[in-house]
Amino acid sequence: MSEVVILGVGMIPFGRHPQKLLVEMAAEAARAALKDAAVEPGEVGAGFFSNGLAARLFSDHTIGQNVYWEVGINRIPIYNIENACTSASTAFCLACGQVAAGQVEVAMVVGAEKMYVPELGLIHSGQSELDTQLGLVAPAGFALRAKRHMAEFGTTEAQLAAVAVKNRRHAALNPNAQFRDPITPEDVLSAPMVVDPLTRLQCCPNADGAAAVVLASADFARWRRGASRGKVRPVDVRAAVYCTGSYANPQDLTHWETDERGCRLAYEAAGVGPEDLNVVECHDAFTISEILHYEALGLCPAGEGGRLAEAGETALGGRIPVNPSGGLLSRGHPPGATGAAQLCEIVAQLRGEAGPRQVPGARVGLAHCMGGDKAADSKSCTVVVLSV
Amino acid sequence: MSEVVILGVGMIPFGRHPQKLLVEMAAEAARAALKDAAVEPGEVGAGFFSNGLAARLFSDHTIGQNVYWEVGINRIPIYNIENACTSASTAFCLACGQVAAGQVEVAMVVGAEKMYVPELGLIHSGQSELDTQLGLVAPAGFALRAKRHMAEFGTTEAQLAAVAVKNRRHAALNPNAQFRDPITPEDVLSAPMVVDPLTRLQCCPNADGAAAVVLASADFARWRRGASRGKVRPVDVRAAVYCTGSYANPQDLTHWETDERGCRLAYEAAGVGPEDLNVVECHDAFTISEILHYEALGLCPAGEGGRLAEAGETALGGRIPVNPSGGLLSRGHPPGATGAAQLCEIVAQLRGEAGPRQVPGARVGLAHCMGGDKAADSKSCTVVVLSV
Amino acid sequence: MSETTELKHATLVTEGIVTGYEDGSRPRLVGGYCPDCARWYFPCPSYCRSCLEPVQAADLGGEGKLHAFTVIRMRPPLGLPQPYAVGYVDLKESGLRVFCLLDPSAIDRYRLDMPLRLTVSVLGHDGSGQPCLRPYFSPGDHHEDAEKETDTGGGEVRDE
Amino acid sequence: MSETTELKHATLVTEGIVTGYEDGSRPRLVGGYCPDCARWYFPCPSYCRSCLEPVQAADLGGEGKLHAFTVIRMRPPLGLPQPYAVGYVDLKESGLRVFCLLDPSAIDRYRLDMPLRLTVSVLGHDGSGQPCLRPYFSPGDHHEDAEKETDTGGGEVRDE
Ligand SMILES: [Zn+2]
Ligand SMILES: [Zn+2]
Repeated sequence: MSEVVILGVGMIPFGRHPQKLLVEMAAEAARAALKDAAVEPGEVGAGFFSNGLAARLFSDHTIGQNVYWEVGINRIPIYNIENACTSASTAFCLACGQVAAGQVEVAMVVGAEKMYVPELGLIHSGQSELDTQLGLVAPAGFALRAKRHMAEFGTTEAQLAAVAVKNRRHAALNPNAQFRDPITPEDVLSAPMVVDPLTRLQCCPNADGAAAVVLASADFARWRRGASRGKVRPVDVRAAVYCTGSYANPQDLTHWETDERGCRLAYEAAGVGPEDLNVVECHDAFTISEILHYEALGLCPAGEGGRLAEAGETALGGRIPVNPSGGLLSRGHPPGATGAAQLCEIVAQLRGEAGPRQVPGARVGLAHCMGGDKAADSKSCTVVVLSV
Repeated sequence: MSEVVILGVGMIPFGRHPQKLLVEMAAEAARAALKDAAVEPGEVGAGFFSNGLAARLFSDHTIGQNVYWEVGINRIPIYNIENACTSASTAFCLACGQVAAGQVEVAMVVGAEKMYVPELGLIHSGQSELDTQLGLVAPAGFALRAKRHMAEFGTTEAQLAAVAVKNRRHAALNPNAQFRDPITPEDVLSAPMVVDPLTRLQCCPNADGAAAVVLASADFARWRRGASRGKVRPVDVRAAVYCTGSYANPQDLTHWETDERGCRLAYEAAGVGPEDLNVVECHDAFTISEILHYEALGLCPAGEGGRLAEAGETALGGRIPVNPSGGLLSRGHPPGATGAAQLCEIVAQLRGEAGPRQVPGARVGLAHCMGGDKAADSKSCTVVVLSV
Repeated sequence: MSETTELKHATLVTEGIVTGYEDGSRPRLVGGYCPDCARWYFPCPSYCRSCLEPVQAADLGGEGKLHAFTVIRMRPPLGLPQPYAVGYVDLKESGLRVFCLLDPSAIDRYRLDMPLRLTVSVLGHDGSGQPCLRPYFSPGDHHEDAEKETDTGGGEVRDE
Repeated sequence: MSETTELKHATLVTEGIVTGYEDGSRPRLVGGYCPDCARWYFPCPSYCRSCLEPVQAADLGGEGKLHAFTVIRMRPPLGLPQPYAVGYVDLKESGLRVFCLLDPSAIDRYRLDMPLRLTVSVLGHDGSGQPCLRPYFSPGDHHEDAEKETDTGGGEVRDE
């Protein structure tokens, strides 16, 4: 996979965009990514569009073609991908595969979601699923994991809160994040309880948002870099792994087997280990998620995730900064866009363009995403390793 | 693309399945395809699931993982693809690409749709689209084309009706078709008018349905054929092309530029021409569609599609049988499944297993699908060429 | 006057796609134009599809020629009348071919290539049951229209 | 007796997932079992995930042990009470770990590894507002239950 690079990224600030249609938000991010990549619309050979909710909320479908035509891209294959929280990162894995195979020289991923509408309702795993009919709302699956982790490893509420406080501190440095005002551990713990032990400030907020990534073959990037504008700053894709759940029964709730497998496969593909990482964006849908992902990623031993957060090792300035963007918890979580926004952040970090939240000298970064609850397992896990 | 084969296909009869959930229908088709291919669940390296409407109708999402796990397939990448009427064939193109690139040895496509529910409403191009808000329901775009075709080429209502009558005659021979009772031209023309000049019997009916395809590398097929069961009857994939609209303005309504481009690209990739085809499944969403597709496929000159149908050349026993399955018009059209059902038919024909509707000695077949109205163009066109 | 009252209480089907209807002047479609690329658009996109720069809003006029038409007799969406008519219209100034509603009261009068003139009026609802202003084309050209306006002594109140 | 009346008018959340609740006998979960592969399932799938052959419906009993629990305090879906409780339960006979509702009236009594017993009763609605029968686990084991039945002179009417 060393032959695939990211040429450009673009996103719009996550938050409330009541005046913008989904397609408009997506087009804005797509245009930004094309300009960042210095790629013309006619050079894109395949387009991937990811979204999770627009069919249900707006009765819209086959949206990708509309989005790409808004930035002058037509005729080429456009793929509409849905995969819960990993919609955009799954699209990215598909796109990488086509570029790596030489099927296209330049591909593009655009992800978008519009959530601030009255019709949203509760997020669940699918209305026809028995678990949903038995009351399994999204935060509950994570809360159950938190309770087991606390019971088995002594993880504390203060440790959970530390994740939310850290990510908010990071978000204050990111103009694209939705919530940027600092919060204290007390704020987190005294916020309304959503599902024990997760308070509102431990659950990622909804958001309207869009983000886009332009990929290319390394050959194309070299040619472009030589032939033209000097603005080209490619970032190497070292691994782009997507796997789904094992759904084994019984599941151990203190980790997702799928999460560990995805991380392991990505490290193998990239030829790196956790000790090589300089910066990580991970799927902190809830505070407990980030703690479990530390462990799956091998940033600490099993059971030590809470203490890692509390010690500040995953904060900017710490040993391995996680979610310098503010993460889902403070940037907000539009499922169709999140996976691409994570890539935007890692690319900015590896280019040294992350401004006040820059991890100094970052050379290797990882973007991790998970989505969908099924049989006490996760339906999907994507792990992308990038380097310069 | 000569290195990709279809190893197995499976589908359930299209029609009304009120007692079956979407996932159950899909799993039934998937199981049939696996058994037909003599492939074990654990041998499948990537799974694609296509559906168009379940998010809107049932608030279900990320369904592919549920479907594949119902047939014992987990851990591998599962992609959820939506692309209007071409959902399944687009998924097939993606799957072909991964097999052709050597990224997986065996891949699978499952498409399913459940439409016979009160919530269905009218089919349109997306509720947020201006054309939809201005009253563009799906049949209207085709009716406008019919009117231009009649005006410019003298196509007649009798010629339109001939398509519906022929496809119903074919459907009588296909136990998987929804409507199998013969109809006369008079039946067609005296049926209630939907959109001038298209009567109800010229519009494809809704259906509940599911269909599945197992693909593999030719190497895998050879190994399997040698090593084992003799039951393996691979069909070669000569081309699998997917392209999207040009949306040029003004559009010529008597043909889709996208349709012609898709067919041309497929012929080039397959190294065949229309004269080499023995059997075709095409996207006869409406009678006029089949006539226009004849022309795009080069089965007759531009403007001659109506006369081709009337002359019986595209009927079983004619020069080039089109839609021996009964087509969308009589099999029914569940968008998530149609593209895969077309492949089921072509595979049956090329294997010589189509029973009373067999095209004798068929060696080269083509499956053509189109979907989505946008700017008087089509959002997608897929063309797959198979041979034995 | 009843139509004028309706106009005030109904919302436009999509903001920004028509002008000249609120004040009794001539209704016209609003699209986009990129002067650098000399390209017209309807509806107005966020960016020019050639150069990706923002486009200018552009008056596309209210006159066109009927390229194709049909009558929709099925159960109509959005509270539209049963039957209702739609077509593709070639706009006079820009040459764009656009999909549009046709005046449902003139269903028997449509002929290919006939001149058409834009109206904006309440036609159907907005999906939540509220009356909705939609643009639609009616038979007739600018010349006819001008005569009519002269007849009624000006363009302020029109009841076609 | 009012609960019995309710039972008759409410629909089960998903057909076929419980038995023994209609006739006053002991409510039990119904899953699937493949004798060839010796694999248990809940809910019952169309096919065994090992051999792809149809599975037998299997009585999974009504007893389990609480593996994890939590209390949902947000606005509840499906007409469930606010707050309500859910958990993962390790079923006694099959060893399956299943997600299930917990008795909302016992929110303060849940402890990890405590024995639980299945109830089927009206809890919430079915999404269209109709009362819905849902299985849920309550604190208590078979032994306790047996004593109670003895106390009340039989299992016909139970009001926990
Ligand atoms: Zn321009
Ligand atoms: Zn078995």
